[in-house]
Amino acid sequence: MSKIGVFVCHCGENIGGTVDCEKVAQEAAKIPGVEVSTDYKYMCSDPGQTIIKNAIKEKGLDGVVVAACSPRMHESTFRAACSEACLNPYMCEIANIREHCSWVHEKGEATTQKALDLVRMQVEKVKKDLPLSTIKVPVTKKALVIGGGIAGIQAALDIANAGHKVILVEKEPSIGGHMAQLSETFPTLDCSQCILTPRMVEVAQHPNITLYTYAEVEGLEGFIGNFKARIRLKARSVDLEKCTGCGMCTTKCPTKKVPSEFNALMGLRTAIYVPSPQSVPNKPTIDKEHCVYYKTGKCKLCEKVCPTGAITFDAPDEIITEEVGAVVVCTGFDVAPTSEFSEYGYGRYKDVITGLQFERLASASGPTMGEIRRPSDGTVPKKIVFVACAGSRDAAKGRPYCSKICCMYTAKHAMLYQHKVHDGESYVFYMDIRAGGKNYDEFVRRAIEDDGVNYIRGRVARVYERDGKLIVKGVDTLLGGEQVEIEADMVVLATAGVANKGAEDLAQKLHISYDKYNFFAEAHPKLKPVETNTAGIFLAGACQSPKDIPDTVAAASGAAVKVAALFSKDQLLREPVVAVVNRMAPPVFSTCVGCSLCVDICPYSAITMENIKDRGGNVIKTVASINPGLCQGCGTCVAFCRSKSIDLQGFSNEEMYSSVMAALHE
Amino acid sequence: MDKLKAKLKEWLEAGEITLAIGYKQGTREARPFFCRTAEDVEQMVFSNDFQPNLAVYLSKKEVVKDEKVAIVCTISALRSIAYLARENQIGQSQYKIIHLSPNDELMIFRSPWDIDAYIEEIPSTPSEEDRRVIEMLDAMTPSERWAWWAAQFSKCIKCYACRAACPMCYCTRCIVDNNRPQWIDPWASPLSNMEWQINRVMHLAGRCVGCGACGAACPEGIPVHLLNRKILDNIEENFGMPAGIAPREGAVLNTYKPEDKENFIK
Amino acid sequence: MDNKDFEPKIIAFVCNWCTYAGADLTGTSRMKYASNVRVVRFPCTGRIDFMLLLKAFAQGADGVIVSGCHPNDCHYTAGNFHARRRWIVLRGLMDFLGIDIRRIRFSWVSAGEGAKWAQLVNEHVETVRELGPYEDYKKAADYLKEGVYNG
Amino acid sequence: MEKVGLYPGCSLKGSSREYGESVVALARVLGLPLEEIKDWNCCGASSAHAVSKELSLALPARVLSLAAAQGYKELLVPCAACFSRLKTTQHTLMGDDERRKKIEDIIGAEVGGVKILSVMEWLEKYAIDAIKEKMNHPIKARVACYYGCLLVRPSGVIKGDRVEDPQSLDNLVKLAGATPIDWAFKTECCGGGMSIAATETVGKLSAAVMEDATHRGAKAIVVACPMCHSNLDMRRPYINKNMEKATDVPVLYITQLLGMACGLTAEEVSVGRHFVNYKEEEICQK
Repeated sequence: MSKIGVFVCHCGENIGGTVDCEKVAQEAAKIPGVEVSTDYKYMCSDPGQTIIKNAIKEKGLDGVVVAACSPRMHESTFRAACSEACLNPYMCEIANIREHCSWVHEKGEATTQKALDLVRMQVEKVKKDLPLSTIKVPVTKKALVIGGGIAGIQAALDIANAGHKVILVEKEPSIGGHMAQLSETFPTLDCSQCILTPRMVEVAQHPNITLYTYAEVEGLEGFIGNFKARIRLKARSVDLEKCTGCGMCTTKCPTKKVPSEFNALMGLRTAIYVPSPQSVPNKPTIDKEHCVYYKTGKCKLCEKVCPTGAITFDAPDEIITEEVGAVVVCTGFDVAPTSEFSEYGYGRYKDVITGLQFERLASASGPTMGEIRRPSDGTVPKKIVFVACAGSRDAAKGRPYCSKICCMYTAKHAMLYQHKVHDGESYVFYMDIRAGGKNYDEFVRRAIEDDGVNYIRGRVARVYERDGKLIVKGVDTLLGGEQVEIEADMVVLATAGVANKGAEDLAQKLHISYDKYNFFAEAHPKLKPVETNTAGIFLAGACQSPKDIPDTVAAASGAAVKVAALFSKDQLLREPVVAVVNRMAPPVFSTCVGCSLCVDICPYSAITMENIKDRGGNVIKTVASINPGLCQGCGTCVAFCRSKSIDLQGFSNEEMYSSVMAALHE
Repeated sequence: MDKLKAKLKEWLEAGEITLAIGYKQGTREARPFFCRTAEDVEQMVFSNDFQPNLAVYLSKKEVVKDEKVAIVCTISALRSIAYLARENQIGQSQYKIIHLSPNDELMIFRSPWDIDAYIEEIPSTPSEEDRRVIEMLDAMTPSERWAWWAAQFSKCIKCYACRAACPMCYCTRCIVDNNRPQWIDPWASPLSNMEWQINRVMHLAGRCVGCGACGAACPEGIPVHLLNRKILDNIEENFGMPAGIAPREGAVLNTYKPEDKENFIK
Repeated sequence: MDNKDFEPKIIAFVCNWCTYAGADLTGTSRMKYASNVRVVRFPCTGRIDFMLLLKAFAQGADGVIVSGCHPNDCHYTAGNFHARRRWIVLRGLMDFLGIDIRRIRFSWVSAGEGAKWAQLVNEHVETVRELGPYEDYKKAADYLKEGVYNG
Repeated sequence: MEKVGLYPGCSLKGSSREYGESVVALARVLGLPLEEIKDWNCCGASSAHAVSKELSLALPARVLSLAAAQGYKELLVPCAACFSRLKTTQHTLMGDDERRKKIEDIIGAEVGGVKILSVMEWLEKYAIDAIKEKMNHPIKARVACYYGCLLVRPSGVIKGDRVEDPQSLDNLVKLAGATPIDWAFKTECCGGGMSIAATETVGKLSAAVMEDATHRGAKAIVVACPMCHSNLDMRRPYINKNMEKATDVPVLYITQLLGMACGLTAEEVSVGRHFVNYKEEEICQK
């Protein structure tokens, strides 16, 4: 027989004013199994808690029901009190007689009766409660950061500086990401490379960071604190240990006309190449698609000229496995594919370029050494048109969202153009100017007022070439819808930021969710912006949604703190509200029949199938098994399981059944 | 039929199988028949309309353990095997699955997964009589329906023949055997009988192939299979999943679509 | 039958994160509603076993409320989506058996919808009050005592 | 090959007889089975949708229902305006059960699910090999493929070609040996239904189209829309008033061009019915 204590709180007049607390306590005492039942003015106060603690000790209670405010308020308070009196905290339940009773009903017999029923429900539940203990999960204090753009760099440095090991994986031959391609950054116009490259070097030199460039994550198994990542180190055909980065190979390479990815296809590179002079590591990679040796089997000129014998043709990719406790995904974004903008002639007219390409033109290290020149004939454009929202906020292009950074970088582009081409005319077609941010609107005003950029509010319908000019047909909606036609020398499209090509694939490998645009989904849009639904995997930067540099860096530091907090303890403690599949003695082992249908129902991929084997290693039975590190305790599998082989700790079938039956006590 | 018999004899004689599960003419209806010799095979009969769903034996370890089994399948049994394979109850090429198509073509499936392509074109449909009774019930008022079913369930003796006849009812501990808590009263009141049936068909929702073996097995003649059929209709209407065809991705109640429609959650 | 004095017993099955919190908000906002309802707290609508709804009726409930997070708002991402499918199938089956589905009310009430919770309870209490006690269900359970089923 | 139904609509029987005749002639020479559906009615363009939503849906719905009832799986609708009305109706009714039931009630028949084909879709699906095989008079000229609006918009309804830079006509004329020019006015407005009410406006808009085409050296304009054809051809005097230099570049239907490339005579494809003369020597290589 249970020994249960019922403690009814008056909460001053809050409960006592409507509910006859004394009567509730008296009636509750009559419930079988209730050893002691009492009421008090403020149960949550020190003397109130002392009443509970003393009763536990004196009467040897094995269960406690506190009838008070919502469990969302004081469940933890009362459970802690029980714990102090050496009663398992999960043997304490709260009957919500304030929010669900005294505050919402009139004073009277019915309200008191309801309060008693609510107590009765919890008493019956406590009878079925089992002592639970917090779940402890060991933590591997090493983080995996995927993506070496500014988000990944920041996250890696922050985690490393907190004293933890970091593995940074970048799929390109160098870290730096899109930020390394930018010329100057809004709203301060400081040079992107000047602020970024020191951090890139810091990453390379940090004792806590292991950098894998030209590498990709192949798969991730495990759960929070205990992941196992498989990483493919793509063969770069150059031994980084031996290579000194002297550059002999790149000067001698006979294949010199490969479009340079770093220059957004505006310049050329060799087949053995270093993406940019500031690359980290500053050592070359052979692009097998264009290398003469890989295409024809002959050449090997680089091997001949290499003074250190660092060229390693035909080396295979290497796959390594790393154990990590947390993952930060920072894979960034891409710009919308060119094929979408046939009305703007992108891909057909050489002088219609994307914003990213303009960055390379404006960059001192770019293909034109920072001079704005037309890709078609190298002349300086005297009239330039910028088209904002090219593909963003456009449901017809399947992308109703705002790419967020375009308003600002378009203003910057127009400004840079005016600074470089003093007699030039620039026009910006825009829908709205979204310049929310510190010093952002001031920046746009500067472009308009100080640098004389012509802002036209309206969309561009078409761009076509005629007699060497680009005819931009648009509308000025502030002038009563006048049609505008500009004969431009160059057109820059502020193309939408989109998810990376491999984003969907990576999300599936990591078991994280993503939205319909393939941006990774945060666990909560407001309160968990850097977490994913998979515990232990965090997000930062534009892989989540288009973001500018300050937001990206803030998110990266946020994610890094989450990782550092996770690593601050040797073990991860979790509420024991998790599902369990029953286990019993042979020959039954479990009532689970292994239909495996629950595997799909779990939102957290916490359920796997486990083989029960005999001593000879033969499979006797296959049953479901739940990883308590991944399970979040929703209980969907519990309600779904036909044979009732899964149960949820803290909300078990018996507990819930008893509560419902008690609620209808005659 | 001759082709089928010849094949089974060949397998038995070559020792490729030790047991062929098929049908034999019973007093009134065809009944399950376990053949071990070529002579046995001679007595075998087959029609796709035969009611007992022989796939049920495949989830009964005591029958098929230590045997090399060939199973003669009606279309319904094929459907069940496809589902059983999805639920890990049948291995890749554990059984020889043999079938005569309605146009008398002998078909042998090497793997349960090969059944899908054949079944996909043939959704499971109810008999005209079943359809008529469902329409009659649909036309009733809820209280008339309640009275009709309560009268039906007052006949139930809780023998669980409906459970035993169903290939998908293979749990080793059924919910009715679970007494912590006692979900379903063990005695045979109309309500507890109904609760059992609700559990049975809810547990079969999205897994039932609509073969009707449960109803056919009832010694009291309670048409319990109509409940399954109603759910099949309901699932097709609401989720666009045709009856009797094992969905390629997930079952009905362990998957969802954010755009699922209903008109009663307000 | 005049049911105006009948006080129905209603059991509400709600999720912890949306509807339970919404009902807490009704309380903190001091909005009054009918006291006929008893709330059972679940972590998620996905956890709510359909058998519990039926057992409530068998044990003497006259009405049932089931409520959780709105679609896309589930604390566990998808529990309410799974629950929705479960209810679609169950409700069709209950109707086919002649169980009075007017007595079971499904809803989505968010943590911010305190007023909606009060309205939901009041409406359902009124609906069930008009329907009267759910005698049919209990009668079927008692069958053995009376020996004969007499509808 | 299964017979495809043909819904000519009023234009192909009246003001654009040559389009209708050339469709039938081309089908014959390429061996494509085509049959005019029986008892068809007006599609409602271009006034019904301005008058009554229901009427604008009921008229095309009846045509769709007839085609389905007469056993056709596919319906060729050469007139761009008819095509647009039929597609719009099907799109609207397929997505709205309530409305579909109402319209079916009005027309007293089920709408059915016939697949609507534009001339381009029809040719792409059935005629590619036949054209390659039958082509004996390749077109050598540079031509401007002009789509106008109704064949590509709204993209959510038509769901065919690339809306901003359609390619289907270009690909078809390439089959006939012609060189489609890359130009900017493929989908600009010709003035459409304003032909009678505001002829001057049509002159201005169509002139911009002709101007860009001729500037880029087109020797003919290829169209698949009776409305575009009338405006560019019949309204040439108004167009020329707005041109720096008057032009006599002819306007041909895609079916006429392909027909001639496949050996049909100018008479067989009725080019003689146009206002602006077609000069064979400038376009075909005989």
